[in-house]
Amino acid sequence: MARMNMIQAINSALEVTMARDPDVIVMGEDVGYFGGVFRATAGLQAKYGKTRVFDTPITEIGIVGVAIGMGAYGLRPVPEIQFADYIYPALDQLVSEAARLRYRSAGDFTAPITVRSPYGGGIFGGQTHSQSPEGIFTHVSGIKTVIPSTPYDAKGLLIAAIEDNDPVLFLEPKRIYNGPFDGHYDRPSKNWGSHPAGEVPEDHYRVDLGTAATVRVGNDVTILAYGTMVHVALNTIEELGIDAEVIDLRTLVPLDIGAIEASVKKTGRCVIVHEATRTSGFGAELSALVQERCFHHLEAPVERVTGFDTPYPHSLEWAYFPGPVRIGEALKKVMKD
Amino acid sequence: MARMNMIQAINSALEVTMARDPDVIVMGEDVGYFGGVFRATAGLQAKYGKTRVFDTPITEIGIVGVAIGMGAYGLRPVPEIQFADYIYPALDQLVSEAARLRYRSAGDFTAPITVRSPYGGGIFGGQTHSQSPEGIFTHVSGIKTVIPSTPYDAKGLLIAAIEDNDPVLFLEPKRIYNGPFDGHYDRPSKNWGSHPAGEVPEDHYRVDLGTAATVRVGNDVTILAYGTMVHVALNTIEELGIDAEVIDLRTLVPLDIGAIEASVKKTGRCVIVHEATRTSGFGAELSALVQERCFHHLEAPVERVTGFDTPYPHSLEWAYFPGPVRIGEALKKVMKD
Amino acid sequence: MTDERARANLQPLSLHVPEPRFRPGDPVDFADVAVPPVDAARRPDTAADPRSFHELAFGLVRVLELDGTAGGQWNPRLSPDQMRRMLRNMALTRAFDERMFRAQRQGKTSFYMKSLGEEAVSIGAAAALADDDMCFPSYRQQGILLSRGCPLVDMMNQIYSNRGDKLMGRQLPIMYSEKRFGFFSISGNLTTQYPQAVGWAMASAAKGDTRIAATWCGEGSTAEGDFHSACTFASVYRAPVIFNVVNNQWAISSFSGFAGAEATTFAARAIGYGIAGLRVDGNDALAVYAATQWAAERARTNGGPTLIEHFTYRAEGHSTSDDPTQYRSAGEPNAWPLGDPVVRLRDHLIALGEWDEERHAQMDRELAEEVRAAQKEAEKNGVLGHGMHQPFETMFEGVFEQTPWHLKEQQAQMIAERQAAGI
Amino acid sequence: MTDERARANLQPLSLHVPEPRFRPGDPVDFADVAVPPVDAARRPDTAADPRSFHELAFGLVRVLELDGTAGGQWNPRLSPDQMRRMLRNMALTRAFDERMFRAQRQGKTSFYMKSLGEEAVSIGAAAALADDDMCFPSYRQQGILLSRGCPLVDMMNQIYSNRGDKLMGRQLPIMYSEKRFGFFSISGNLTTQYPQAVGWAMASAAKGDTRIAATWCGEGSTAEGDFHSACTFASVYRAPVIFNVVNNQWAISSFSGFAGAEATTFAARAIGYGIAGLRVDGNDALAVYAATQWAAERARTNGGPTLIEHFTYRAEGHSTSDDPTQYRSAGEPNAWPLGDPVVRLRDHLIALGEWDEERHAQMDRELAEEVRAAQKEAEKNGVLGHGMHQPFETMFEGVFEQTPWHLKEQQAQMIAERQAAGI
Ligand SMILES: Cc1ncc(C[n+]2csc(CCOP(=O)(O)OP(=O)(O)O)c2C)c(N)n1
Ligand SMILES: Cc1ncc(C[n+]2csc(CCOP(=O)(O)OP(=O)(O)O)c2C)c(N)n1
Ligand SMILES: [Mg+2]
Ligand SMILES: [Mg+2]
Repeated sequence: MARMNMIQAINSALEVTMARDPDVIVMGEDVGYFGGVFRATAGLQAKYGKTRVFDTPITEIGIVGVAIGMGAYGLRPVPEIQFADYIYPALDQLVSEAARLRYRSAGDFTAPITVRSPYGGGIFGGQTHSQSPEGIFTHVSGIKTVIPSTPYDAKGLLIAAIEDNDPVLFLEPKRIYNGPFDGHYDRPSKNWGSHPAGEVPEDHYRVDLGTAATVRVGNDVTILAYGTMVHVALNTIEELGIDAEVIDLRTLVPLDIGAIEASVKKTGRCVIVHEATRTSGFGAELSALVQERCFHHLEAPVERVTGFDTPYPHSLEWAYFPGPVRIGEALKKVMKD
Repeated sequence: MARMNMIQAINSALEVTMARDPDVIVMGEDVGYFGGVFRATAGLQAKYGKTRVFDTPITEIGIVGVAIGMGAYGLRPVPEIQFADYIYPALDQLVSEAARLRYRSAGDFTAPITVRSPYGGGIFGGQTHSQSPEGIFTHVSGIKTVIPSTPYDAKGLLIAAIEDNDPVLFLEPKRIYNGPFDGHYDRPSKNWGSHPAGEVPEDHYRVDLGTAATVRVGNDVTILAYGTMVHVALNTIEELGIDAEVIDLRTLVPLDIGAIEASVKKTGRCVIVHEATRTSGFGAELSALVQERCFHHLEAPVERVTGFDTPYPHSLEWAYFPGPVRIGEALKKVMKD
Repeated sequence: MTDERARANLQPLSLHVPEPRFRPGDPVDFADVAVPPVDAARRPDTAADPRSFHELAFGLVRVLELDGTAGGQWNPRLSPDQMRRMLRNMALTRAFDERMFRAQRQGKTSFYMKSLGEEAVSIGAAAALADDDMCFPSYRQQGILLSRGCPLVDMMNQIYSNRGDKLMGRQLPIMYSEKRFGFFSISGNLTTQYPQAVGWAMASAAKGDTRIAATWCGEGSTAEGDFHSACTFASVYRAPVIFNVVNNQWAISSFSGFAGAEATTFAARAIGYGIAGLRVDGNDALAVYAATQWAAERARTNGGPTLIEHFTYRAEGHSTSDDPTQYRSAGEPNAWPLGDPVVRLRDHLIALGEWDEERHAQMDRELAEEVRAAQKEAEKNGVLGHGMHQPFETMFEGVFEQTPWHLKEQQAQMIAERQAAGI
Repeated sequence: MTDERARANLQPLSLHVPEPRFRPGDPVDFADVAVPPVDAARRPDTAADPRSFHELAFGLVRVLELDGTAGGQWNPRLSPDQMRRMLRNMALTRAFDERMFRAQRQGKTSFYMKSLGEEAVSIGAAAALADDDMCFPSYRQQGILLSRGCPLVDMMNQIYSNRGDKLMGRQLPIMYSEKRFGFFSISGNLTTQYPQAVGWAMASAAKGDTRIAATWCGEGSTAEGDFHSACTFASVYRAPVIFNVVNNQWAISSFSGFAGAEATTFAARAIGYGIAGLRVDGNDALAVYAATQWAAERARTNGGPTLIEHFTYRAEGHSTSDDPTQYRSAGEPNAWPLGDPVVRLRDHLIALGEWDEERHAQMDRELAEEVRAAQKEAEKNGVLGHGMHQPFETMFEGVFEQTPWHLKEQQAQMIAERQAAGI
């Protein structure tokens, strides 16, 4: 066991899988010698060499397309997209190719790639370093979407993703790379030092894809969240003294529907929290699923707390960010009825 | 007034707007001399010349990117993407550029473009000539998404879209280009000849964006649909003798929430129908909105009838297509409680 | 809305929009298509610096003269047996295309795409590559599968989406996937295979393998961003890959000018990336063979990628959904100055005394019979019709390696609904 | 998982991964960077066929020798006043960068990007273009705005996202949009501006306007698909556009080899599209001026696009988020053989007797004062801090021309929530 922040945990996951499987390779803009703009791949090139860890041209089409070809050869590529905001140029390769290959070739070819990408706001990154595009990918059949919220999960989920034989989009909540975030931009930042999930085994372990974590057991309302928002939600209920059950989804597709259903049937109320814009965000799917499956248990409408339907603003970041005030209001509203 | 099928109505909309505004230009793969693989732009080049109607290189990035630049100059481009399945390469230009330009430049520059594209299944087009990607775009702040279901609406909406100063994605349900489709693949196909909405004014008129049409008034359940599924739904309730209210959304963003809310509050039941895959499809957003706004009026869970979460299959097309059987079962389920 | 501004001393700009030379009804004259003699193009060493043979991107590598003689530095000097095999594969491709096109017209399937007039492009390349080199084709390289011995019945089953279709009816006709023949799953989205081929080649190099990759796209498809990403990656990592651009002059209704052919050749794209570029007479099976062999040798010796433009002509419509007489002169296919690839190789073999009209006719009869028999066999597994030849539950399988709950639930729901409805 | 197969007679392939010559700690020797004399490059007629001057894509257009003399066919023979104006704009850009970089370091804003060492690229181009020609820049062409007279305070307000920011705090610092100065809204997504510039230029041509477009991207950014789409469109329609590739050797931590520089020049990309290509000494303001003027003349006479590679060096980190000593030798910036663009133009003016050290020092003091005064003025409108300098309701405005119900509802909800929470 060691104390790790989320970057170190991700680095460790890459290191461990590369050590076990010579077919795992890491590629992307600035991931090689330099070790990535967030340092997630630091040290890997020195250890595993330039043919297994290398910088790429700046073309996301190419990064994903080349990774698919390598996957078809038999490698297990882990391409990085430097910011999730830059994944759109690669969308065709992800949707029409990676996600479809197994099905359209009836298993003749597969794309066992794991696309890593930092996502989300809270770092004054402006429009193009803050987006949360996960909702788009959850609509695409044939690709899995994974989002960790702690160093422990980040490592275990990333190992599971790399070892998975299907394409996985692994989105990393960059706001909490260095420490959990309680949603108060004006308070001192924390690090992972004292968080239990900052304790990370140095060896190989997996957190299975498709399993949620109930990070707080509670009775009065169920909060569904992932990534940074898990911590903001936890802090909000603590501040408000609400006995909420908080489920960290961890994998969006395939979803751990059992955990969700059991919890909402118990509490009768549900609030969904994500940073992504509201309309057609993954919260919509969650809301639809919850009302379809727990309709007769619901005592209030399912609420969504999300990013607003605007581009991510630079200066108004903290007015935009779904913070404690908005989560708190939603909780009060849901618990009023 | 004239009788038109949907292709002719679209062609007429282009013709009418080009005649009124010299800044309207039409571009895309095969749209020029040949007039488009579905003939939607037939005759336009002969009439308005090659600098206003022209073929393009086969690069959807380029088609949309160039259209944005033309829009910034002051033109009003109407690019065509040959099949909606081929819009993914252009996603970055649509999401990061067209949809964001007005906001990020605080109105300094705008992208008044209308991207036309045939979408949807039912023509044995296989994976890459059948998809319904509208859900992705409804998640993108700054772009409008419009889908007509009749020749009359197609013309009026397309004119409104072209005259709109924001980017619009105009998706054309290719299955009903030539006639409404009742969902029975094994019955003779119909044409627009006898349909009231096949009667189309030859002149300029607009169907305002953001307004739904209640195409059938009913009391027992509300059906929300758009495109081809409007007709399949109408036929299904007729066959089953169900007194449903059918709302043709026509514009997905911005949505006519008033029409939806009023109807569901009246009927207390709601079924949503679309061809797109289920998870995170636009039906999820509709379901979430309905339960958020009509919770205390709902007598049964909101149901979704959608394409399955698989790539669009070639041979099993009619098992995949959300046809009368599946819509009927959903209606029965919703009306049982 | 044009700002009318004061640059009175400047001429107004104008927009150039390309226009093909012949439209329906126009008489066709291809006299300006340069057909250099076979000895015009030199053959550089496969290790040569690409900058030392730029002219090959603008010329035309040719081996077969139109009179049936062969010559020049690029002559691969194949044995008569090798050439007869190529001739047979081209003729087989043509017979297969003809038959399947007709099957579509008879309503037996939804779609078909011929390669008429372009057979040498696939067959010449397949002959020069090793059988285990990996191909990332577009939809018009059925000749590779036929060259590599893929059973006709398998291909037809796919075209019919019938019970025998190994792709389980999931793909549009001709979107084959044949890993056992080194033939990657064909995509409906143009040019996506280009970076994938580079990735496969890079993986092969990273692993110290000896196999190389080859990929194909049409001249129209070169405009996609994937093309550029692929060339850039291949140049940077010197990937052992062969890029083939099949310039058949048309992209559905758009002539090659809309892909940039008015300004330069497609082989010239190679110069932009500093990689080897060759422009080849695509109707000359021996020239295609020679260029492919050269590029394969270069790739296999870590010399990196080669881009080959195959200058040819699409003698038929784009697909069964297309009618070319709507947008081009009906006279074009016959006027094409580089002839018919089958006729050209046949005449060469005849000139060598290794073949004759009689044997050719006999071969054609045999191939027609072979195709007919395969068709009969395939049709035992059904033709498309309304589809639905596969068990419905298979629709939900193979989206992922393990089917997750939501797909299982949808699967169960569908089956239940069908039962409820008595279907 | 490599198939071990039987090609025992073949050597294994290997993957080439580029590596820059100098890493941290390495001594730097740029002796192999060819610096041809100013008279090495000929200046073709602006109407010449691109194929007739391919060599210009591999050479280096230069006007200023490092000793301060000027010459060669490309010498634009500018008046001393013109040159002093360019010198001043370069020095202003440098002073502005310096100050704003420091402001970021002082915590006054979130981000900044300098153009140190590359000032000639923007300033030379801005001087040669007409003021109403439309620019589609990347994030490192602040020199254009400064050349065109954009008020410093406006630029700083944007950098601070403060109350005076005309972009309402919506964009990351330096992502300017200045329609009144013909400066398109900068995107965070690389190279998207390339096809947009082509579209603008095509529109201008279609309308018979006289204005042309110009666009810029870094050498690393040329790998994006947008670059290729743009070049293809521009070639096909002969769009009146100038493509500038600023080859400053680095893309964050990746050297130009990862964009293809080991194999050829970036100017050579032009050859691939059959368009005019020039490779220019990017630290030579007069060469940049001359090349831009040539390309503008070509575009304005319907001669179509030109691609200009500006061979220069990024003397600082990529941005305030970057520390270049982590990945390259600290010795590189000073060893760069093409010198400092400000010094080179200064020395030329001095050599002409049109300038002296004294006046230069005086100018630098004036500019520093001008920038300092502007900063003081801008800071009256606030610095970034925790942001939120704009009324919160503005966040929902301008997503669409008319704000639809759902945004109004979200707007109302936010305001109500804040009130409820007493904020
Ligand atoms: C991304 C994408 N855009 C558009 C299409 C539609 N499309 C299919 S084939 C074709 C023409 C391709 O022409 P070319 O590359 O010259 O190949 P050829 O058909 O001549 O072999 C087009 C535009 C597509 N399949 N995919
Ligand atoms: C689509 C996209 N991918 C990646 C990035 C991240 N990124 C920002 S700048 C940059 C390097 C660009 O280098 P270059 O084009 O050489 O320009 P320079 O910074 O040297 O001026 C990268 C990778 C981005 N902004 N957009
Ligand atoms: Mg073609
Ligand atoms: Mg650079």
